[in-house]
Amino acid sequence: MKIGVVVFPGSNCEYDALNAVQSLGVEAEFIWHTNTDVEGFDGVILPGGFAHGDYLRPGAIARFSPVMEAVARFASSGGAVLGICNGFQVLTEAGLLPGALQKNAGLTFLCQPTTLVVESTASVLTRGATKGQELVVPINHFSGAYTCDDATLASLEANDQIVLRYTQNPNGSRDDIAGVRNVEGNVVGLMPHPERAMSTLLGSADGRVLLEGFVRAPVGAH
Amino acid sequence: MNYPVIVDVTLRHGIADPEGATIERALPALGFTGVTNMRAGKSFRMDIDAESESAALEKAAALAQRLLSNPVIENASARSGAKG
Amino acid sequence: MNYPVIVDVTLRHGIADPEGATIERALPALGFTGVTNMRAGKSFRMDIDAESESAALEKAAALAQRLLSNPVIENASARSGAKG
Amino acid sequence: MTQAPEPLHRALGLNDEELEQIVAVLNREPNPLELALYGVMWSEHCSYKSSRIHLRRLPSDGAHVLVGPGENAGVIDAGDGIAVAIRIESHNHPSAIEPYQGAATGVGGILRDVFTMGARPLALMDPLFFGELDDARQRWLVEGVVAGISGYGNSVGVPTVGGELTFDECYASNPLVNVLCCGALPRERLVLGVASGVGNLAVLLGSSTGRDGIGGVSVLASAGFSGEDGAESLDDAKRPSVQVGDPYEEKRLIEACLELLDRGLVLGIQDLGGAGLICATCETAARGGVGMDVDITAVPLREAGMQPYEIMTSESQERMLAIIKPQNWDDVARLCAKWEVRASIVGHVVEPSIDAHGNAVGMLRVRRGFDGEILGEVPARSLADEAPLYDRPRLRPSSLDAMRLDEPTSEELRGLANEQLLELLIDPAWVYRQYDSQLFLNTVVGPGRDASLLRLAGPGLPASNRGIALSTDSNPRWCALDPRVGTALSVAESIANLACVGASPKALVNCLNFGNPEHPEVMWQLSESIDGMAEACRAFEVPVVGGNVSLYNESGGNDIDPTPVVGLLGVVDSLLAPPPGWNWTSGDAVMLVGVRHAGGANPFPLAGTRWATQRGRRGGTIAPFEPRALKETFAFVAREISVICAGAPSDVTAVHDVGSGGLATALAEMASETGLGAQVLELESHAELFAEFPGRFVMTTNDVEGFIARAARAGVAVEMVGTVGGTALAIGSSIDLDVTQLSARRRHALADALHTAL
Ligand SMILES: Nc1ncnc2c1ncn2[C@@H]1O[C@H](COP(=O)(O)OP(=O)(O)O)[C@@H](O)[C@H]1O
Ligand SMILES: [Mg+2]
Repeated sequence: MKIGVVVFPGSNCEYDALNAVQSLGVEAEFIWHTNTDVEGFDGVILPGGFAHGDYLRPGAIARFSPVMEAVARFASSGGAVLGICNGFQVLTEAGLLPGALQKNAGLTFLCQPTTLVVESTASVLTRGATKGQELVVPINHFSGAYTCDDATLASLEANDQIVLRYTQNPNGSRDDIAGVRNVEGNVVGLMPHPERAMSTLLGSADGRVLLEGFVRAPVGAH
Repeated sequence: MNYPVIVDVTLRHGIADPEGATIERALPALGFTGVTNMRAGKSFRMDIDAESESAALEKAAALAQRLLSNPVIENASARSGAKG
Repeated sequence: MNYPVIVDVTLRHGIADPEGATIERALPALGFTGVTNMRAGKSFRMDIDAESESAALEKAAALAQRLLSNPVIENASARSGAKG
Repeated sequence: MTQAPEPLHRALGLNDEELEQIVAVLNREPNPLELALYGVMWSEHCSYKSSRIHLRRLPSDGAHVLVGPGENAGVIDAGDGIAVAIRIESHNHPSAIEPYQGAATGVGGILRDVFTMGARPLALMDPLFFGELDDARQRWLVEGVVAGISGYGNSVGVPTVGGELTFDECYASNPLVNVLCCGALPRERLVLGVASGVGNLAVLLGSSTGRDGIGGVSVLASAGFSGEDGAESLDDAKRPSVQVGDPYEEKRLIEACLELLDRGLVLGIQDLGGAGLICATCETAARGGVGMDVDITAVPLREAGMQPYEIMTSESQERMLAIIKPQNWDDVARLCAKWEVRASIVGHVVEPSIDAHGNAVGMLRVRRGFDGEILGEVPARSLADEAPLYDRPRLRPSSLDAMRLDEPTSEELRGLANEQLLELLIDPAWVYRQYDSQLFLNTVVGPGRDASLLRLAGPGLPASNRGIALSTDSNPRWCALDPRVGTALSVAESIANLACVGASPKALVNCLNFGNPEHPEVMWQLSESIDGMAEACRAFEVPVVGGNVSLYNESGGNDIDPTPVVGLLGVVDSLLAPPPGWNWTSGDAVMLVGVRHAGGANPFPLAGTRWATQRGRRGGTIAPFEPRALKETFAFVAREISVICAGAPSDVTAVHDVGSGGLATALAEMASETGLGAQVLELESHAELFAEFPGRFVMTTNDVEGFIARAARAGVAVEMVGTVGGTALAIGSSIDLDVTQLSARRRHALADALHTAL
């Protein structure tokens, strides 16, 4: 089992994601954004941060990095891909996940704990959790308001693609959405940071159930 | 030749605009009344090397679609930036 | 009457524009060459209740100065938003 | 009648004696470029010419001090092979003009000071001072400054873990924006900005150079210096412009510089801060005792037509100067390309010249091409280290005695305590929730508590279970009444804050924000404040490892209250569990720990308190500084809490120091955070509710006898003053408040004052 953590210039949660995965006893390595393949990895994390300074739109420039073609191939062959915060923004910009992320309704950055409800366990992130389970996980973002049109929302609902919701919407996300998956469930993005909720020393260990699920043997591998 | 071009990016109809809404709410307190439907957008000015102005605008339109806007929530268009 | 107005906000000359510069640096990798002097700006569209179009534009210009731009580093101007 | 044009040296901020001194150094008249270099390097900001003789009185020694004052940042040995670097700086004036960019570039600057030492920046703090919020401009400043710190700090990827927020009318036209940065490095990687080795190269890294922040030198644009007619107008293109921060550039610069250091590709690096390239080149050359040739044509420019003085003094952000061996250039260039950081060779280290007396003198030469015309040539050391030092006249303000006699009393306000307490409660969460305080997974106690507490860990650091604690503190109202004692008490307050997270102090940095040093009263305040800081640091055995002086904080001839901000760094030896914090538990006993009465004539001084200031009472006599009892109390509390951090069981369930707002405020804050009330016994007087003096803590315990016994053994006074529980906070007969209401009021106070949503 080996997890790759993609590093774009401007990423800043790459060490945190790496440490969180390693703290679960799983091997993890950085993947520089100019790499053209992600071979040898069993799962790929796009970490939080401000890839390319978040200039233009969060994720807008990063999604053209060479590594993203490799990530897309990896995803389409069923590989587990997780986008956290900025990584989620990159995945939506790249079209690997539906919707988009806009500025928070309050137009300020928000760093605070949130309570999430697991809405679907049919994803590489939530497969270890139970439906309805509440998790305390912090958010740290300026552009975290999940946005999509009515048709997209309807299809998200119909396909059980809404993975996590906020119990108290902090940022104006449509339908309280905190995380979504692709139809197959192997690509997931969420705005909250599970890697920051790995130990009670830092306030919460509720992120473990999510990342433990993610680093488990890949979907369909057994 | 080098042509100045402006790309305008606006939110698609039906997509919420918290920034525009917040500004609109703040206006009456500053003494501005009768301002409605405030929508925030972006613009990009650049110089484009091309055969003709229309070629420059075409290039800008492609750039606008591909990079400068997110078609999921935004519309984009290019116009000449030359002083009229 | 109600007039559609657009306020354009651009960075003043000489003020560094890291956003524009970063976008410009990204372009060659996407196959866009010959694009220079990229500057990022903002725009605001709104409907203004006024006696005349010129009154609406005047109101917008005041609004642009007071709220929509930061005169220390930005220029702002208002134009008619009516489809030409 | 036309006025005679002002002589160039005066327009550049140099007085006639300073010009004479320059002529003596050079043995000739300086040319305009040289004069401009002296103008910036000998400015108050760069040379500390008014404060330096006083700063020498601060103690800076300690067995664990690796780098003391005078370098870019102070560095201490934190144990386990890890060194910790810390530095604080002001960005007051830029923030008054453009709050977002002023604050943002302040953050950028302080980060560079820290990674210049080879340390990875791990935490930021932001002490902020504004006028009262009933003024729209103040609200605009607050929102802009906070957004700027948030925008830059979050993006560059360094958590902002604490700060301060003070509102007082004295800052109305002169807000203070101070920023502190703390970083860590493997001990053996410590580097200093030295340019040694003739033939080595000076490489400029990062952003291109524009006309940003060409401060005092901007007068040159209209002084005909460029050789054109002096009538040239200050048009848009020439006007010195506001510095714009680019956190993305800085992020890449940090990663590139740390990797260059890791790989041993650089001999030293130096940030480009105030005074830009001239400052970085002359300081590195002066430290190495060598000369440096700088080629202005090698500097990548953002704008056309820049003059040599503009290139040399521009304060364009996100730039560093690295000194490298020529054979490493290819590797350096490759590594920088990977991080998309621009790298250009702009300087050559050269042999020092030999002066008339046979002494080696490192000359800084500004050239057009390395073999080209020499535009200016001055001894590097004369720019960097030989600015004149002034012992400016000092005068104790004549109004002080009357002010000290004007003692605020609580008599006429009895019975209104509930409302008075509510008015003092402000939760700064609206500010700090805009800051990412959790990056690097180190933040055990983030903003909003007494001190912040972080795991001492980071990329590339040896493994350690230690923690570092940080607190910034100031009390300008105390300092207005008595700058010496007020400063000493502020240091004590800061140590008290550290004790609450189990840490003992290891190093102090300070940012001395004062008024106009040409006012003798201000110089007196500065000198007294430094003496008070020195006294406290000696008493508590805390070395001062760095600082910053910000003078000329005045407007319309009115100086701000003296505002010495201290930043304190402490260490917790074993951090395995979080300290208890403010969360008390129903049924616990509420203990008042420490000497209950202030020394001196007045047991509960209200002078300089938030309570008194809020009612326009700005006079009185503050508590004396009596370190002996304080020291014992701080050590006791720190020990009680550090045991918990180390993972041992304890009967102590909560802790909070009694700080600004006094005892009633401390109790209310604990109630509000927990949603649980308490019944507290009658206090000795109404004044005890709001009196301020350091050395008291509220702690809760579920084993009163055990707790009292331990305190007795330590010789520390404790008293049980109440019990936790219920839905109301009741303090004797004076306070009775519903906790839900109190919490709501505290939580919304700031957003309401800012006319914004929470
Ligand atoms: N500008 C700010 N930025 C970040 N944190 C802040 C800011 N202002 C206050 N805080 C946090 O709020 C808490 C209370 O601050 P303060 O009232 O100054 O504490 P004390 O009086 O105990 O020194 C501290 O933890 C501090 O770090
Ligand atoms: Mg405190």
